[in-house]
Amino acid sequence: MTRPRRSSALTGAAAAAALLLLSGCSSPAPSGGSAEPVEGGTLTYASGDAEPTCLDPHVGGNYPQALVSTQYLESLVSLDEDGKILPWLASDWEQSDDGLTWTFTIRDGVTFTDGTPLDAEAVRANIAHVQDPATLSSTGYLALGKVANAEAVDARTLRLTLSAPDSALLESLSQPWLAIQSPEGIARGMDANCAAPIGTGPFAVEAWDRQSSITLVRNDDYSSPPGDASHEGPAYLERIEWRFLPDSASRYAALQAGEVDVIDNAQPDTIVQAQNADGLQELDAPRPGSSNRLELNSGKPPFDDVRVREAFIRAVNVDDAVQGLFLGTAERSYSPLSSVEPLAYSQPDLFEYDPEAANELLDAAGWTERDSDGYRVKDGERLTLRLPVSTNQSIPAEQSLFEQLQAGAKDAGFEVVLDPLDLSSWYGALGENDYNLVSAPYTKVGPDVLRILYESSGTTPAPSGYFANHAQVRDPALDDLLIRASQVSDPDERAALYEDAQRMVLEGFYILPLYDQQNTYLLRDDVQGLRALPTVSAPTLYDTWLDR
Amino acid sequence: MSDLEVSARLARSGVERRRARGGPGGGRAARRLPGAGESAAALVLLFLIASALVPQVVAPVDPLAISPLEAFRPPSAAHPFGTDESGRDIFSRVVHGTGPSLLLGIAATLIGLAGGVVLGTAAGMLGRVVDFGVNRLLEVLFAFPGLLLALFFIVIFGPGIVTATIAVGVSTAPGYARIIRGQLLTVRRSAYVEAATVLGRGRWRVLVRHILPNTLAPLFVLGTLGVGQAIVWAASLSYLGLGAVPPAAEWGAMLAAGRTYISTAWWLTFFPGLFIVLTATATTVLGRRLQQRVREQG
Amino acid sequence: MSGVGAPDRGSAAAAAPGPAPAGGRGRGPGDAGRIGAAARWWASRVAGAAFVLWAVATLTFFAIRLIPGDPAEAILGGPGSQASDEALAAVRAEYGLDQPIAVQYVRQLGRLAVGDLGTSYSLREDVAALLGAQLPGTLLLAVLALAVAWLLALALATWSTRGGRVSAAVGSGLEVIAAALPHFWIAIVLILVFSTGLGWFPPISTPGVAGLVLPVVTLAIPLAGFLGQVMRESLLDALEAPFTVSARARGESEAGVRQVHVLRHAALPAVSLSGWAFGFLVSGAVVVETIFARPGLGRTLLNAVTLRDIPLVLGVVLVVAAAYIVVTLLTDAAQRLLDPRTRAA
Amino acid sequence: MSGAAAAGGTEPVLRISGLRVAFGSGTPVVDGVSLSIAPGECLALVGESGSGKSVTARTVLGLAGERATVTADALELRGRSLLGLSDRAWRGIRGREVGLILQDALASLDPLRPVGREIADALRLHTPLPPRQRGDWVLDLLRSVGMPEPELRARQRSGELSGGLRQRALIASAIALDPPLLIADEPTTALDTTVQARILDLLGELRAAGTAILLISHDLAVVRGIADRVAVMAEGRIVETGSVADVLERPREEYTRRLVRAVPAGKPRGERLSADARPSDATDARGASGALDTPGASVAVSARARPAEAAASAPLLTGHGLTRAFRGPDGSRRLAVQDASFELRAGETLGLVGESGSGKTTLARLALGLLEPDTGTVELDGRPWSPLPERERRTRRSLVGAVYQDPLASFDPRLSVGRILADALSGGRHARPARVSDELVSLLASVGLPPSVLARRPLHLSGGQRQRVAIARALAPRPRVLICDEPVSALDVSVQAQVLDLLDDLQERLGLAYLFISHDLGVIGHVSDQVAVMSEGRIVETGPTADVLAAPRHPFTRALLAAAPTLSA
Repeated sequence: MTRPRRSSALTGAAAAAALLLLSGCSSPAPSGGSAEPVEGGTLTYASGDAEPTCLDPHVGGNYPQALVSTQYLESLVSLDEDGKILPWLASDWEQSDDGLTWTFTIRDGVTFTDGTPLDAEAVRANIAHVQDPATLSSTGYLALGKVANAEAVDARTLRLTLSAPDSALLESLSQPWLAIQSPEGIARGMDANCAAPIGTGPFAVEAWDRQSSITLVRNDDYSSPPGDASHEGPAYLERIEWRFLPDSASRYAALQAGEVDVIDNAQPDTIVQAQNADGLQELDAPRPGSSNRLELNSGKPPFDDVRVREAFIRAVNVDDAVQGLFLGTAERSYSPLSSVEPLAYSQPDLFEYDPEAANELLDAAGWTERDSDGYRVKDGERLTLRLPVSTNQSIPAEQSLFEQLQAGAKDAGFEVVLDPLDLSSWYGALGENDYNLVSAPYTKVGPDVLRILYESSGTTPAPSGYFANHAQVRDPALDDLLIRASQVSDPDERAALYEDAQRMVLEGFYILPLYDQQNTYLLRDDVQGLRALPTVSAPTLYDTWLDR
Repeated sequence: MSDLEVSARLARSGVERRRARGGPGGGRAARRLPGAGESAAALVLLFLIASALVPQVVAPVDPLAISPLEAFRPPSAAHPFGTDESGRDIFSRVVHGTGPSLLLGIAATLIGLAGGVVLGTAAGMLGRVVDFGVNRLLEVLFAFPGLLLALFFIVIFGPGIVTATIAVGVSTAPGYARIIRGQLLTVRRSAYVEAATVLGRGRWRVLVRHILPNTLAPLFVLGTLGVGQAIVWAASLSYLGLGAVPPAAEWGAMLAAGRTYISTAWWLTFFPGLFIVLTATATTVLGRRLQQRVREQG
Repeated sequence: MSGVGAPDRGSAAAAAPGPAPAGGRGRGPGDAGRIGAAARWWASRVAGAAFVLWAVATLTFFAIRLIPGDPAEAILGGPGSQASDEALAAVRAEYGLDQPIAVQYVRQLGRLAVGDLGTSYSLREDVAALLGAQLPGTLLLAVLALAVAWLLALALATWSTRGGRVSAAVGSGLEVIAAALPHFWIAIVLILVFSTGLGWFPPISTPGVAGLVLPVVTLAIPLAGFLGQVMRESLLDALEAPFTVSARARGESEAGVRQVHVLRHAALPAVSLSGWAFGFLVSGAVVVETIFARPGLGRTLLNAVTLRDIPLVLGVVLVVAAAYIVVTLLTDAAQRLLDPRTRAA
Repeated sequence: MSGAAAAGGTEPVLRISGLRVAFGSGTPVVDGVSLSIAPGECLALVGESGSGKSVTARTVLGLAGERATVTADALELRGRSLLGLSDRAWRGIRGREVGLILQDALASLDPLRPVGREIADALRLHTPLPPRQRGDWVLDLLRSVGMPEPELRARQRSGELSGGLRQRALIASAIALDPPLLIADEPTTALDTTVQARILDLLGELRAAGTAILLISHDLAVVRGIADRVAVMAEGRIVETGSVADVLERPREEYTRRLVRAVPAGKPRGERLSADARPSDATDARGASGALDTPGASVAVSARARPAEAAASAPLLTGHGLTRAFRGPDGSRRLAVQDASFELRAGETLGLVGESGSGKTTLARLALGLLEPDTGTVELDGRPWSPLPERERRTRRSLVGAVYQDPLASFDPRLSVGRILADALSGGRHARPARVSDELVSLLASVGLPPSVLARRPLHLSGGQRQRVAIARALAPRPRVLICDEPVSALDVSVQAQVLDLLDDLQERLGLAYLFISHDLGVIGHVSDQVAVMSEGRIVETGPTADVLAAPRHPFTRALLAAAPTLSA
C-alpha cells in the first residue's frame, strides 16, 4: 500500500478534507456544512514528547521544543509543500555572488507580543543569542555554523557574513530552532525566557504548569502568517491547552474519550485502530532530515571492518519487523534521508535480507568460531554489539524492532546487547564511545543534514556536548563531497553531489536505514484546518478551528 | 509499619483469637480460611513451581521465538494468551517468565530478610545502646515509605533488574528487622528462656538452642508472605521502566513492554498482570496458613 | 513497639496494674496530671519527629555522595548533561562542593532549615516552589483514596462478618486478592472497562471530579484489601469480646452492638495503620499519577528518578518523609485520643 | 426504681427444667439441667471448667450463641416462658429482667467508652429518659454500688479504674434497671482476696434487697459466704443440689465429695486433697526415687523433715534485706521489694502470700538469681548466690528449680516433652538417647505421667499434665530447693488438689525445700510450714503457719484472713 508521504498545507476547508483523507481510506470526511471556519474555543493538544525543560528552542534545540514553539515563534523563512523557500519574517533576501554575504529584508509592521517591534536589530540579537555559548544551543548553533557575522544595516536590513558559502542557509533558517524572539524577552535572562519566550506567533505563552501543561492564548494583533497559510489576521482558536501525556495508551484513550482534541506521537497500533474508528482522523507528517536508521559505529571494532558491518545489515530482517510492528503505518526506508527530502536517494538492493551472505562475510572477516551460546568468537572475543537505547527517544515499537533484530542477528552469530537507558545515561554512553550501534534520528530541513551526520568534524562535540556523527565516518572523500555540496549554488550540481554522498554512506554500510521518522497526529473529527508546517512537520494551529 | 508487618499481623491475630476462644460453643473451625481458597492457592503454586522448574514442559513453545508477521494476535486456541508485538506466544512467555519473576521476588525477599536479620538481631542481642541506635535507624528508614526507599536507591545506583531487586529487598528490610527484633525480644523474655537459665544453661547455649531457633523459625513463613509483595513491587518498578527490561520474559518487563499497546492489545498486559496477582494471592494465602499452623502448634 | 524491661512479667494473676492507683483511696489521675502527661507525650514525640527528619536529611545527604562520579555533574543531570565547565563551577560554588564535607553538610542543613531545596536542573525551577505546587494534588488523591478505602473496607468487613460462612469466605477472599493487586494492573483494567469500554470516566485525570474517580479507586482497592482484613479481624475480635456480651446482656440489639461498640474497635487499627497507608498511597501515586497523567508528587518523583534529577529527587524524598513523619505523629495522637489504653504504654 | 419486688410470693423468679444445649451436631454441653431461684435467693452453680455452667447461665439470657440448639421442658422467667422468643422479645428481657455480671470487668466494659456511658446504655435501651436524667441515674447507681467519687469515675474508662471499682461499675450497669434476676458469672475470680470480699458483700446487699442471684463459680469457698443453695454441675448435668450447708458439709454424691475434699483452705498440712489412690502413687514414686537415687547423687533423700527438725538444720536458702526497684514507664522509681528477708530450710515449705503487685514474683526472681537485688544478698546452702556473676552461679543452678504459673509458656514451643526432659536431665550436654529414655520414663512416673506423653508437645497436654511435666523438668537436675510461683492458680480445683498432693509427696520423698508463692491464703495455709505475708513490697509478717493463721499480728494479715473465704461456716 502506498500513501502520500507528505502532508500539505490547507487552503480551505475542502483542502482540509482532502488532506485529512490522505491518511487512510477509512478516515471519514468532515461533515459537509463546515465550510465556514468558526471563531473561538479551546483546543487541547496532548503531546507524547518529553516536556521541554525550556520553551526557548534556541536553548538546546530538540523536537519537543519545536512542536510547541511553532505556536508562538516564527522563523525568517518557511517552506512550501514542494520544499520551496517561502518568505516569512523576512520578506526578501539576496545572496552575493561569492555566496558569502546574505542580505535579508525584515518584514515591516510586525511586533512581538510584548510590544517590541520586529526589526533587523532584533534578528541580529537572536543570531547572537544562538551563537552565544552560554545559551547552550545545539541544533541552532550547528545550523549557523558558517555565519561569521550578523549586522543590522538599518531597521529593515540584516546582513549575514559567512565563512564559507552555505547552500543550506535558508533551509536552516526556516527551522523553529532559529525562530525569532523578542530581544527584550531574551534580555530577561535564561530562566525567564525559558519559562515564557516572547515571539511574533499567532499564540503567546500564558502559563506553564510544569509536569502538566502549557496554556497558550491567541495573539489578537497577529499579522505575519506565512504565504501558505489559509487565512490572515488572528488565529481562530482562542486558547490552546498543551498537555504532556507521555503514556501513549493514556494519550490515545484520552483522545478517544474526547478529553483531548489532538495527539502527537500516535503509536502504530492506535493509528490502525483510529483508521477503523469513527470520529478520528489521522495526519501523517514524517519529519525531514535523516531517516530513522541504526548507525554502525565504524570507529571501533568490530564495525571498523566493513565486512562485519555488511554482515550485520544482511543478517537482520528489517522488512518483516517493520511490517509486523508498524502494521503498515510505516514504510521501509533505504536512504539516509527522510522520504520528504526531495534529494533523498535510495538503494534497496544493499539492504536485502541475506543470512547466508552474512555468514560468509563474517567467516571472511575472521569471525569463524562460535561459542556454546552460538555467538561468533574471534581471538577469544565474542562478537558483541552494544546498542544503547534511549527509552525517552525510541518509541516502544522501535524498541521491539531492536529486539527482533537482536534475535535475527543472533542466528548469524552476533550478540546484540540492548541497553535501555535514560536520556542522560544514553548521552553518557555515546560520549564515552561505548556503543556499536545506535539509533539517533536527526531532524533538519534539507539534505545538509548529511554534512552534520557524516562529515568527520561531526565527531567533535558542539558546545552542548552533542556530536552527531555517531557512525564515526571519517572519510576525506565524503567530507569533500559534503562540503562542496553545501557551498554550490546550482541546484542540479547540488543534487548530484548529495546523491554521490548518500551512495557513499549507503555503500560503506555505515547505516541501516529503517523507516522515516514517524510523526503521526491523530485528531478528532471536529478539529478542522490542522496542518503540519512543511519545515520540520511540527503542527501549526493557526488555521485550526473547532467545528462544534 | 510495613506491608509485611500488616500481613504478619493479620496472620497472627486470627490464630490468637481462635486460641483464646477455648470456651464452650466457640465454633472451632468456623473462621479458618475456607478450604477451597487454600486448595486453589495450592494448585496455583504447584502450577507456578512447575512453570519455574520445567517451563519447557508446561509451555513447549519457545518464548523468545519471534514471528513478526504474527504479531498482536488475540487469544486463540493456538495462542491461549495471544501473541505480543513480536509475534511471541504470550502464554509461553508468561510461563517461562515464572522462574525469573519468582527468583526476583525470592531474591528481593532474601535480601530483605538478610538485612532484617542483621539489624533485628543486632537490636535484640547487642544491648540497649545498639538497640536504641538500630531503632532510630529503623524509624528513619520507615520515613521512606513504600517505594520511596527503592526509588531513592535506584537514583543512586541506576535502574536495572539487579538494582531493582536489591532496591525492593532493601526497602523491605526495615519491616523484617522490626518483626525480627520484636520476636527476638519476646523470645528473650519468654518464660522458657528463663527456664533454661534456671536450669543452668549458659548464655551461648540458650541463644543457640532456644532464642535463635524460635526467632528465626518464623522467618520462612514471613518470607512466604513477603515474596508476593516483593513481586508486586518489583513488577511496579519494571512497569515504571526502572526494573527488568525487555525482551526478558519477566512479568514486570512484559508489562512494561505491553503497556503501550494496552488500548489495542489488552492481552499483552493482562496475562502477566494476572500471574502476578495469582502469585501474590497464592503466596499470601499459603503464608497465612503456614503461620497459623506454626502458631497453632505452639 | 513494646516498652523495655517489664519487671513483673510472667508472674501470677497480677495483670498489668494499670495506670490508676488500686483501690478507691487514691485520687484518680487528675486533669492537671493528664495534661502534663499529654504535654510530655507531645514533647517527646515532636522531638522524636524532629530527630527523624534531621536523620533523613543527613542520610540523604551522604547517600547521594555514593553516586559515582562528580556530584556537581550529578546535580546537573549526570554525565549526559554535557555540562560546561562554567556550569559545573557554578554548581560547585552554589553547593559548596569545593568545601570540606562537614562544611557542605552544615550548609545543606542550613538551606533545608529555611526550606531551600535547591533548583531542579530538568525543570529549571525552584524545587520547593515546584513541590509546593505538586503536593496538594497528591494529598487530595491520597486523602480521597484513604477515605474510599476506609469505606470499602468497612463495608466489606461488615458485610462479611454479618452472614454465614459463604459471605465470610467471599469477603476474606476478596480482601486477600485486592491486597495483592498491583496498582498499575488495576489502573489498566479500570481504564479498559470504564474508559475505553463504557466511556464513563476519562482515562486521564482531568481537573474535574470525573477525572478523579479512576485514580482514586485504583489507589483505594489494594488499600481497602489490607484495611478490610485488619478491620475484619478486629471486628471479629470485638464481636466476641466480653464487653459485647455485656452489651447484649443489657438488651442491646445486634445493630446497636455494632454501632455503639464494635465499629469503634474495628476502626482503631485502621487509624493506627494510616501512617503505613500514607506510605502505601504515595508509592501507589507514583504509578497512578503516571498512568492517569496526573500532576503530583509521584509523577514528579518518577520523572526525577528517570532523569536522575538529584535536587528534585531529594526534594520529593524529604517532603514525603516529612509528610510521613507528620502523618505518623498525627495518627499516633489520634490513636492516643481514641484509645485510652495506649496512653499507659 | 421499678417495683420488681411486687412479684413477691414464693413463685420462683427463674425456673429451668430439663434444659439441653448443644452446639452444632456435637454432644450436648448442657444436658437436662433443672433449677429454680426464688426472689431474694442466691443459687450458686458450681463446677469445674467445661461443666456447662456458663452456657446454662447464658442460655437464660438467650445468648448461648447462634449455633446453639436450646431445648427445655421449661425455661421461665417470672412465669413467662423464654422458649422460642423473638430477638426483639429477648432484648426486652435482657437488662430489664435479667442482669449479667461477667468475670473480667476490664474486658466486660467497653475499654473505649466511659463507664458512665456503658451504665447509661441500659437506661437508653429500656427507658425513655432524656440523657441528662440518665446521667443522674447513673450517678445514683454508682453511689449505690459504693463507688467513690462517682462523678469522676463515670467519666473514666474501664482501663483507668482499679479491678474492684471496675467490677462495681459492671455491677452498676447490670442492676441499672433493678432486674429481678442477676446472673453473676465468676464475678470475683480475677480479684484480690480483700477486694473479692467487698464485691461479695455488695452482691449480698443486692440479694438482701430482693434480687435473685444466679452465681456461677468454680470456687466452693467463695460460694459458701453468699449462696443460699448450691447446685453442683459436672459434664452438663446437675450432680447435686441443696442448701449450702448440706452440700458442703454433708455431700451426698462422690463427685461433690471429691470437690469439697479438694479445697485446700482449712485443711491441715499433709492432708491429701485429691482422691487419687495413694498406693499407685507410691509405686510411681518409688520408681522415681530409684531414678533419682543414681550413684553420685549427694542430695540426701530422706523422709521429710518435720518442722521441728527443719528448724534445727541450717537454712538452705536465705534472703537478707533484699531490695529491688524498677523504673516505671513515666520514669519514676518503684520499689517492688523492700528490705525483705527470709529463710528456707531443707524439707520445709515457706509460703509467700500477698495480693497482686505486692512483690511476690520479684522476690521469687531474686531468690532464683534471675534478678540481682539492689541491696541485700541471697545465700544458697551457706554460700553467696546473689548478687554474683551468672557464670559463678551456673555450676550450682542444679540446686534450685522453678515451677511457674503458666507451664506452657515455660516450654520451648518447638520441643516435645521428651526433648524438654532429656535436655533437663542431660544437664545441657547431649546424652545418649537410650539411657536418657529409661531415666525419662522414671522421671515421668515420679510425677504420675505415662511414657506416652514423651512424644507429645506440651500444647497438646491438659493443664494438669503440663504442670506435672514442668515439675518433672524442675526435678531432673535433682534440686534441693523448688521455687513455685503460683503453680496452681490456673488450674481447676481438683487438678490443683492433685498437683498440691504431688508436690507434697515429692517433698516428703526427696526432702525438697519449697518457696511456695500464692495469692490464695487457703492454698498457702495448706502447703506451708512457715508463712511470709507480703504487702507493698515488704514482708509484713512471718512465722510458723499455724501461729500466723491463728494469731495474725499485722493488720494486713488480719484483713487478708478476714477476707479469705473458707468452707467452714
